[in-house]
Amino acid sequence: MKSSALRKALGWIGLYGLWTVMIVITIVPIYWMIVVSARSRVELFDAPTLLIKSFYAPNYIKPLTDPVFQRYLINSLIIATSNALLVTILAMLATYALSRWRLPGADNIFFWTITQRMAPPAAFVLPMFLIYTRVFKIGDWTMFDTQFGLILLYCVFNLPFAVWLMKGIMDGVPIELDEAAFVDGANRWTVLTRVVAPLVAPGLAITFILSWIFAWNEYLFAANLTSVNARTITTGLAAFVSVTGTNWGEMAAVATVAILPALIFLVFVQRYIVTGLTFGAVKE
Amino acid sequence: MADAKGASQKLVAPVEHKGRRGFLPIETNTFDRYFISVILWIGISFLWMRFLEQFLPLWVSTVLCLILAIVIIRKG
Amino acid sequence: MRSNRAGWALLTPTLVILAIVGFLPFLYVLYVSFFDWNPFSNQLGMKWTGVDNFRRLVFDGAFLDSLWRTGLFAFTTVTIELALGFLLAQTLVKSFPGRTVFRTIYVLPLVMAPIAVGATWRLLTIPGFGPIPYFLDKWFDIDFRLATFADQAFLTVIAMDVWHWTPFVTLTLLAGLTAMPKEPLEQAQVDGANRWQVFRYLTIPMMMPVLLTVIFIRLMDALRIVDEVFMLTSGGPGTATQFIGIHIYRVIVPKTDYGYGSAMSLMVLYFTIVLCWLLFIALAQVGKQRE
Amino acid sequence: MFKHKMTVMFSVLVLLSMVLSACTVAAPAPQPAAPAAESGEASWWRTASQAAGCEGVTIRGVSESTPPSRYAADVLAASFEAETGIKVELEATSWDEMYTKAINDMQAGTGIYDFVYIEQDIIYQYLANDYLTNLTQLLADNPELASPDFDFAKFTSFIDNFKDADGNIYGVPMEAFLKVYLYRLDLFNDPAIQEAFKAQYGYDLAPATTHQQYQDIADFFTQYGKDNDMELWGTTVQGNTGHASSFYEFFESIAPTFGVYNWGINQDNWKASVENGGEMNSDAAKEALAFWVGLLADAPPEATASTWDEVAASFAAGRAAQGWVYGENAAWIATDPERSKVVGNVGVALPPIAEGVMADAESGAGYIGYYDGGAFGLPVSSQNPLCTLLWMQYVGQESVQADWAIAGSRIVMESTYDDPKVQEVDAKVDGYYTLMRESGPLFRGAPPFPFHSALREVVQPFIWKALSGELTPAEALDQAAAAADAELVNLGYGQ
Repeated sequence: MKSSALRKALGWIGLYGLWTVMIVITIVPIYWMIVVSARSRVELFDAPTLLIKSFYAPNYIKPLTDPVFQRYLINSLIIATSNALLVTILAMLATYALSRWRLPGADNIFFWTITQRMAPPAAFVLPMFLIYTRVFKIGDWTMFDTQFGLILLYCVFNLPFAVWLMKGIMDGVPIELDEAAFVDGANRWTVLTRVVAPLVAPGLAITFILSWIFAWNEYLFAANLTSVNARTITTGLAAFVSVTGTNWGEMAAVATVAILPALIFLVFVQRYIVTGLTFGAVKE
Repeated sequence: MADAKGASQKLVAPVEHKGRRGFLPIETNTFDRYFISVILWIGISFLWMRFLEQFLPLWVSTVLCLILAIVIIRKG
Repeated sequence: MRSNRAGWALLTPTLVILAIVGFLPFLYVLYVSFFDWNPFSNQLGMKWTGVDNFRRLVFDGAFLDSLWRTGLFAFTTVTIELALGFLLAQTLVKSFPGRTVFRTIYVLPLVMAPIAVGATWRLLTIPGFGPIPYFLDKWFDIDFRLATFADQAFLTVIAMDVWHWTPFVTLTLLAGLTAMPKEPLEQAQVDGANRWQVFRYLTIPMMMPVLLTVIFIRLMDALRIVDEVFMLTSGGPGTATQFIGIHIYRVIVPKTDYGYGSAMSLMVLYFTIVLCWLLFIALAQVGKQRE
Repeated sequence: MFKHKMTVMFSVLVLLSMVLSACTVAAPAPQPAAPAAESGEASWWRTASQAAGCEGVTIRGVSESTPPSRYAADVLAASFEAETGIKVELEATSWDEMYTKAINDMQAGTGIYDFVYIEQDIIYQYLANDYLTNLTQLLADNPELASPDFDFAKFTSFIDNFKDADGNIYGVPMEAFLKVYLYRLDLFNDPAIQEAFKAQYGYDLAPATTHQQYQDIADFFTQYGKDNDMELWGTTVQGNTGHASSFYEFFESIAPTFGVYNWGINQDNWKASVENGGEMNSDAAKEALAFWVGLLADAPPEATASTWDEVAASFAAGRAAQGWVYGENAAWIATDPERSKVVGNVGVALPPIAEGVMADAESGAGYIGYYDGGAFGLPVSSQNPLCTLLWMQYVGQESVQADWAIAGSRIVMESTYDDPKVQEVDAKVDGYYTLMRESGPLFRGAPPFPFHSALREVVQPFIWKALSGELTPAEALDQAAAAADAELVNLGYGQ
C-alpha cells in the first residue's frame, strides 16, 4: 500500500519533471530569439544574460513599416493559404478516388506520388526556373515571380504528404454510408461534400495546417523563382544577412513576426491535430 | 468522427498492396516487377562501375541485368 | 460497380500537377545528368558524356563521405526522435493537469521555418553573444566553438533537428496511441503481464504501422536537410556538417557544375527511393499480417 | 457541431485570402513620384527616354543587398523614374542568391533582368560566356542616347576591371572599396599601453608594418584583455569554416602580403602546385597560412564563425584591437553610434607586408591587398537594352556620386574625392578616402580567372580544415594545390 503510494508520487514527479525539462528546452531558443530581437546592435555583444532589460523597438518598427516587407508578409499569407486550400481539396478528391474505386495500379500511383517529395531540391531549381520562364509563357507573362507559380510548386511537397494523410482516413469512412446516400438519391458530388467531407474533417484540418506551415516556411524555391512581386517572408529573412554586419536584431524580429501567424493558427486547431494525424492507421 | 473512437477500431497500415506471388519474397504486381528490375539494374551498374569496370566493361553488367529483369518480370 | 472514369477524373488534377512541377523537372535533371555542362569551364555548352558523370561519382570521395555523413545523421536523429517521441507520447495518452498547456507549448518548433530554426540556433551558439557557449564555459569550463570543433558542430546539428522535429513524431505517435484499442492492454494487465511485457508484446506490434509511417516521413525529410544546417554552420567546420543537400547545392549553385550536380542529385534520389520503397513494402507486409 | 466549426473556419480562411489578394492589387509598392520635369521644359533624360520609347517601361535588376545597392534602389531609382518615366525595380538580395539568379537568367537567356550587379571577381566568367553587352559599342551605335553628363573617362582606374582586351567596357562601376587595416586609435594612443608595449617588445606601439609587429600587437592586446578582464582580443580573423569569405581573406588579403599573388596560380600553364610551376603550396604561401591561422589564438572566439559581416560587427563591438576589414564598413564603424561602440576611435592604415612586396606593388608585379567592388552590367538577354542604357548612364553621372558615397562608403569617380561632403566624412574615418585615393593602385581585385567560383569551391574546404585544425597549414595547401591542379584540368585548362 505504502510502496504503491510512493511509486505513484514518484511517477508524478517524473512526469512533471520530464515535461518541465522538455518545455524549458523547447522555449529557450525561441525565447532567446525574442531577447535578441529586443536588443540594439551595440548591446548584442554585452555579456549574455537571459533577461530582457530594455526593448529596442526600431528592430520591429523598421521592417513592419517598410512597404516591401509588408508585401512579403501578404504574399506569404496568400501563397500559404491558397496552397493549403488547393492541396486539401485536391488531396480529398484524389484520396476519395483511390479509396472508392479499384483503379488499376492505384497503390503504385500512391507510392509514385510520395517519391515526388524525395529529391534533393538544389538540382531542381534550374529546371523549375526554365519551366516557369520558358514553358509557361503567354506573351510577356510568365509564371516566374507570380504567386500562382509558388502556389503550384508547393504542391510537389505538400500533395504527397496530404494524399498519404488523407488516404487512410478516407478508407476509414465506411463505404456503406456512401451507398445509403446513393439510395436516398444523392449524386456523387453531394455524397462527397455532405457525407464524406464532414467525416474526414479532422484529416482535412491537419492536412490544411501542415501544408500551410510548409508553404509559409519554404525558402529555396521562393528565393529562386521570384524576383520582386511574389517574394515571401522567408526570403526577407535571408536578406538581413547583409554585407555591413548581419543585422541579428532585425532578423530575429522578423523571424518572431514570421512565426506569429503560424502560431495563432496552431493554437486554434490544436485539438484536431491529435485526431487527424494518424496517417490513416485507424480503421474500424 | 466521434464514434471513430469506438471499440471496434484497430491500427492498420495505411497502404495496401496486392499482387501475385512468384519467387520474390513479396507479392508483386507488374509495375512492381518492372520497378524492382530498374532499381536492381541501376544499383548493379553503380557497383559495377566502382569495383568491376577495370576488368569487365559496363555492357556486360547491362546484359546480365537485362536477363535478370526478364526473369523477374516473368517469374517474380 | 461504378465506371472507373469518374475515379480517374477525381485523381487527374493531382496527377497533372505533380507531373508538371515534379516529373517534368525530374526528366530535365535526368537529361542533364548525361552531359558535361558547366558554363564556367573552358568548354562552353553541353557535351554528351554518357554515364561518365556517374562513373566519376562512384569514385568521388567528397561525395561519398557526405552521403555517409547524411546517412549517419538521418539514422541518429530518427532514432532519437522516435525514442523520445514515443516516451513523450505515452505520457500524453492519459489526461493529467497541465497536459494541454504542455502539448501546446511543446509543438511550437513545428511551426518555425527551417531557415528561422537555423538562425535561432545560430543566435544561441555564436560565441560572443550566444548564451550556450557563455554558460558552458562559465559553469562547466567547456570551450564550445561550433565553427572550430567538428564533433560539437555535428552534435549541435543533431540536437537542432531533434528539437525541431520531435514534436511532430510525438503528435503522430500520440494519435496512434490514442486510437489504439484498449481492451487487449487491459486484458493483458489482468493476466498479470508487467509493463515491459505489455509494451514489448502489445504496444509495439500494434503501433508498427504508425511507427513505420513516422520513420518513413522523417527519414525522407532528414535525408534532404539543407536550410537549417546551411544557416547554422553552412556545412562547416571544414566539411563536418556538409550533408548531401548542401554538397549538391554547392556543386550546382556556386560551382555551376550542372551536369555533375544533376547526376549527384539523381543518385541520392535513387538511394532515398530504394530505402523508402523497402519501408513501404514493410508497411504493406505489416498490413497484410494484420488481416 | 464539428462540421459547423470546420465550415466556418474554412470560409474565414478563404475570405481572408481573397481579401489579401485584393490588397496586393490595390496597394502596389511605392507609388511613382510625380515626374519632376513635367511642368517645366523637358530635361535631356525625358527627351531621350521618349526618343527610345521607354516611357512607362519597367526595367529590372538584381544586386547584393549592400548599402550602395539599397541607395540605388531607394533613392536613385525614384529620381530616375521622375526624370524619365522609366520604372526601375532593383531587387536587393543576399550574395549567394544574387549569383544564382543572375547566372540562371543569363545562362538560360530568359531576359528577366535588364541589369545585373557584376562583382569585379566574376566579370571574367561572364565575359567568357558572352553574357554581357558591350556598352562602349552600344553607346556608339546610339549617339542620341549618350548623355552629355556621362563619360567612362571620369571613373577611377577601377573601371579597368570591366574592360575586355580591346578596351571595350562592359559595366558601369557602382561601388569600390579597399580591404584595409583598421586599428583602435584609443588603444594605440593610450600612453599607459604604449609604455607597457615598449617595455615588453622594445619598440614603439604603432600600426603594424610587418607581420612580426602585427603578431606582437595581437599577442599584446589579447593578454591585455585577459589581464584587465575585458572582452578584447588582439585581432579579427575572417575565418568562417564553412563560407567562402575565409578563402577570400586568405588568398586576396593575406597571401599577397607574403608575396603570393593570383591565388598562387601560374597563369602561363594554369597550374597551382609548386611541382607544376605554381605557388599555391610554396613556402611563402605556407608561411602566410601558418601566420593567419596562428592569429586565431589572438582572435575573439567567434572568429571561426565570422564572415565579412561578423568581422565588421566584432570590430564595431570593440572586441578587437586591429584587423583586416572591408572598407565599406569603415564609415559606419567610425561614425554610427547606433551600431558601433568604437565611434571616433577607428584608425586606418595600409596592411603589414613582407619584404619586397611593396616594390612588387609599385612596379605592378604584385599588390598588397584587395580592391573590391562591382558594377552594373547589361545582359545580352535584356529585353530593354536601350532603356537600361539610360539608367546606367544615370547612375554613372558625377552629380549623384557624392551622396551615394556618403550612404555607402564607395567611390568610383576621381571627382567624388574632392566633394566637400566626402571630405567631411573622410576626416571622421581617419582618412580612409584619402588612403583609397592615394594608395588605391597598390591594391588589386581578384585575378582575371574565368573559372573563379569553380576553383574557389574546390580549394576552400582545405582552408576551412586548416582553420579548424583538422589539417596543418602545410598539409592543407599541399592538398589544395593538388586538388586545384586536378580541377583545372577537369575544367579544361592546362591539359
